[in-house]
Amino acid sequence: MPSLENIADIIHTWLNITFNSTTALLIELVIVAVSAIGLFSMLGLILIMMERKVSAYMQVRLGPNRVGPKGMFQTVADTLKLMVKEGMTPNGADKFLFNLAPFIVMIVAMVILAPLAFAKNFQLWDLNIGILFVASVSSVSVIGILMAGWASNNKYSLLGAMRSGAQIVSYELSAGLSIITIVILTGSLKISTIIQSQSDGWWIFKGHIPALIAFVIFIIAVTAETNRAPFDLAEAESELTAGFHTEYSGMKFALFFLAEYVNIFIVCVLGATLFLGGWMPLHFGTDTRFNELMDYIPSSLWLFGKTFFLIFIIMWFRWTFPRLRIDQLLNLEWKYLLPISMFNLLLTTLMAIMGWHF
Amino acid sequence: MTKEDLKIKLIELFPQFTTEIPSATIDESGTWLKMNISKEDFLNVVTQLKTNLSFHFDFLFCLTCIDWKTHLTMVYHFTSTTHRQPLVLQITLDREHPEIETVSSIWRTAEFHEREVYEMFGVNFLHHPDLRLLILPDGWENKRPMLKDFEDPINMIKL
Amino acid sequence: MFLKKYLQDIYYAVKSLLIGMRRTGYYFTHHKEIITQQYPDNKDSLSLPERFRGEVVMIHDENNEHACTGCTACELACPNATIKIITQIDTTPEGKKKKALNTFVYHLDLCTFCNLCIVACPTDAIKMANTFEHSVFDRSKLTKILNKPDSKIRAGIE
Amino acid sequence: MYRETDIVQDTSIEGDLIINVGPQHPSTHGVLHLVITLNGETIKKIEPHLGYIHRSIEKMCESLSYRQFIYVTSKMDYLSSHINNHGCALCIENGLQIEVPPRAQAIRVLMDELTRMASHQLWWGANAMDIGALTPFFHAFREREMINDIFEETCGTRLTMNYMVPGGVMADLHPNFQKRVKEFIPHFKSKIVEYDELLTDNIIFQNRTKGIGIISKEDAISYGCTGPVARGSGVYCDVRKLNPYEIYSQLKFDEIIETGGDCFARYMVRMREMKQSLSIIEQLIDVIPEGDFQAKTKAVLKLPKGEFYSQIETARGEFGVYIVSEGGTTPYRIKFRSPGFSNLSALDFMARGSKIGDLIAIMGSLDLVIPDIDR
Repeated sequence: MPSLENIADIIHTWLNITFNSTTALLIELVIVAVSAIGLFSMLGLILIMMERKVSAYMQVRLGPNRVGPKGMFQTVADTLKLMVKEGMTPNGADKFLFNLAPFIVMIVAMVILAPLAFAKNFQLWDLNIGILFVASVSSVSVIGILMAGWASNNKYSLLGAMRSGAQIVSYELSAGLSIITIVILTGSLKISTIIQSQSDGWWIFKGHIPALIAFVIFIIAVTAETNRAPFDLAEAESELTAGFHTEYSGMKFALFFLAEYVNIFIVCVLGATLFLGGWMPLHFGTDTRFNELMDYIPSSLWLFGKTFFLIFIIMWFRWTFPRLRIDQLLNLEWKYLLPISMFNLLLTTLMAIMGWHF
Repeated sequence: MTKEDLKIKLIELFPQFTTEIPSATIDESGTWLKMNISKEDFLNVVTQLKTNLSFHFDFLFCLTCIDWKTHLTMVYHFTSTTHRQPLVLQITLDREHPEIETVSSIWRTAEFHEREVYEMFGVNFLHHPDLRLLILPDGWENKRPMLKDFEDPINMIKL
Repeated sequence: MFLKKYLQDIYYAVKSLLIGMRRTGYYFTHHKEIITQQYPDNKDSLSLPERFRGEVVMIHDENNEHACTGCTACELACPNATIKIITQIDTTPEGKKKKALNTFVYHLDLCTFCNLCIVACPTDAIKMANTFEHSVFDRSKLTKILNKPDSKIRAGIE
Repeated sequence: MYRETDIVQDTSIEGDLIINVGPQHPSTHGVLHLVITLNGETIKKIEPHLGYIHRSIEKMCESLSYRQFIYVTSKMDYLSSHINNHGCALCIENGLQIEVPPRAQAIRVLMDELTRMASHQLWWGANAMDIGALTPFFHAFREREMINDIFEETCGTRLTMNYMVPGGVMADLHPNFQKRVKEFIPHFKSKIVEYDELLTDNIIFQNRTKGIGIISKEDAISYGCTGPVARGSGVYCDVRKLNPYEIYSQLKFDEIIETGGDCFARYMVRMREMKQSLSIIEQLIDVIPEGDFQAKTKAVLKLPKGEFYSQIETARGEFGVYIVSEGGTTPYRIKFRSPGFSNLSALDFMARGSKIGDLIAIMGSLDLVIPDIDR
């Protein structure tokens, strides 16, 4: 069975034989860009469909079931609708920033894609500070949101953007601290090394309670960072109608919408990479038959399975919980998550030094 | 407290009933006691009704106005959360320039109800903190749509 | 003491959240709890109660006869002028002049289905039908004439 | 129909942010328009602008006969239309001295309590949605649908029934009525536990509602609050207890009082009222007296000259009907004392100094129905 690694290798060798190395690199870049955009649009379609179905079943409904078999093409129809819709720009808006904002949000989401490992040895750019790169670039997206809120010339948008700013900046802390927990245990910022270190067991199992706590905090923090319910204060449709993207319509709105889902996907890949072993299959100690069976499943499936499991949990949150208030949201971060994750970091450091983990 | 008790107490307290030419009357025919008083006594009477502990009418549950074509009548329905005997208070107002003291400082619910009566009947509540249109759109000041002779050829359909 | 309360708070908070998630998780996995009715598909099995107020119809029997005397009781009972009855003067075989129904105009677009006309009718000539798909493309189609063409009053109804 | 004053320009003190919540806003449940002065996210002042759905029902009723105008009142508080109609019927019966047959009284009470439950269920879902939980809305509608089906079978419509007429009810109970209600009772008993699991016990919900929008007993009385809003502050104001109409005096139930005065207290009052309504229905469903469902009345009703006032407890509070009659076939003047109007006037008091999110929670806990406020 050709794995993603083999396909990439074949293309790479063929290009290098046929063209000189510069041309080959350029063509590879184009291929990467096209497949990244393709992945994004696919993700958008799949995740939105998934969200609608998950919410429908939790709300004792059926969900979309008219367009295509079991309503599979509903999101395609929605995308078509959004594409042909007029992208309005309000009169008093700052036109340049207003039109720039959705692209910034989208581009940030695309850039984070670079260091993520999707399968065994299948990675765009295995840079040695991969995790740091992801953590720092992802915080740029708040600029896009602030820009959208400010440029819309709408008070609801402004309030939403300000909330979002406060929220993302504070939750970055605990997200970062829980990432560092794993970095301490691994001793590397390189994503491939982090995954390799989990070949004998995932960190969530190997790292005892501190890793588990870090995992829970990570899930909470990234839910907040991606502006998902119960932390969707930036949108808060019952308070701020639609928050920072109140004034957006058509494809510009679709970009925000898509970026939200792509961001969820990315943070869930990150969570899977850090805590659930990335593309590593599930192994149990010395049970070799079981381990071989698990190895037989392609590594990309492992990663996507873990990612979608995390995405499902985040969706489950959204369709169960009420929304927090802005001050409660910040209280939760500064009074609970941050102290706990700091204490947890200490504990992990101690554990790493003493070598208590497996 | 029964209706009779209330009547006795009211007569005891207010001299208006006992003077030679009473400026206020009490009507017992309805379910509840109805008191007609003059506009001059109004503020004194309602303040007494609220503050005097033997009445303690702390709950103003209905405030409205009736157009009798010759005059307007303000109707106040009070009750008390302690003795639960409602009282109806009626004050006759001039139809052209109706004016009465506000009770919004005594019962805060009156603020909204008085604004409604102001726009619908044109009653001017003196010393009201914020006497503006509440329900009607702009440009309907002094149109007094709830009066019987109100005509609106555009919006009203005669069946 | 402070730490104990702090941890207790976290415990109860997480527990309450997990209970809620268990409930939504239950519905996520138990699809037979779904209550959605897929409307145009279930048209055959859809049954509305016989009292359902869909629109006013006039009862005609197989001889194309109705029971409306044109007394305008329904017109008077209607709060929003939905019904307009046009009467004519018929001459009975005995030579007497008698008021009779010419056209029963019913404005479905004005009707609020309050049932007052049905209650008011002394001869039970009209009733509420349980049809409910009233949407049309032209508003004028909602003005209906309830008595069928060439229908006449049933004998013996005064 | 907008007003010049609605578009508030920068006339305020510098530093204040003025936003218009409504008339089209997801959480005003209709066309309520609030002009909010903010300092950051803290509310400094709320100014309601009403009238977007004002139909002048009071003026309309002056030209409708006593039988006709009852129907219009179901368009006011459309979620408790049975109770509105009931209140008007009570007032007319009061004026005409009609004795309502016991069967009609029992049917009326049953319908009222079903309406109260349906209304509270919708409120529960909508309140949860205001606070940000979207799932409870659909769960609440599942139960409300059953009640609506019961109504549809007996009354013919699902929302604006016009089932109460002067002297009784319009039609007898449908033969299936008792069976359907008995199916509903255990179903709802099992589901109300889920309501608690999903929302009441949820820590986020409790944090969002406890200590928010506090109104003291004295203020609640002064603002004329009634219904769950006042009972959440400890005011005894249940008309069913204080001034019993129909057969409420023979039924066993206690007035529900919470003393918190905050959103959570109001929430708990309504949750407990749903259970209470269920118990009232349980008491009554097997002992509906036989007999007429309507007293004999004249075809054209004429109230004697005089003034008549009747009170009734709707799902939102005390609904008052004040009829001034000149002895004709139509009322001379009608005043509807709507509970929502008074409850809304307390909104500014409750929400001052809290956050925008709190305002939404408070509005949800007031259970505003805009047509009821505007009339």
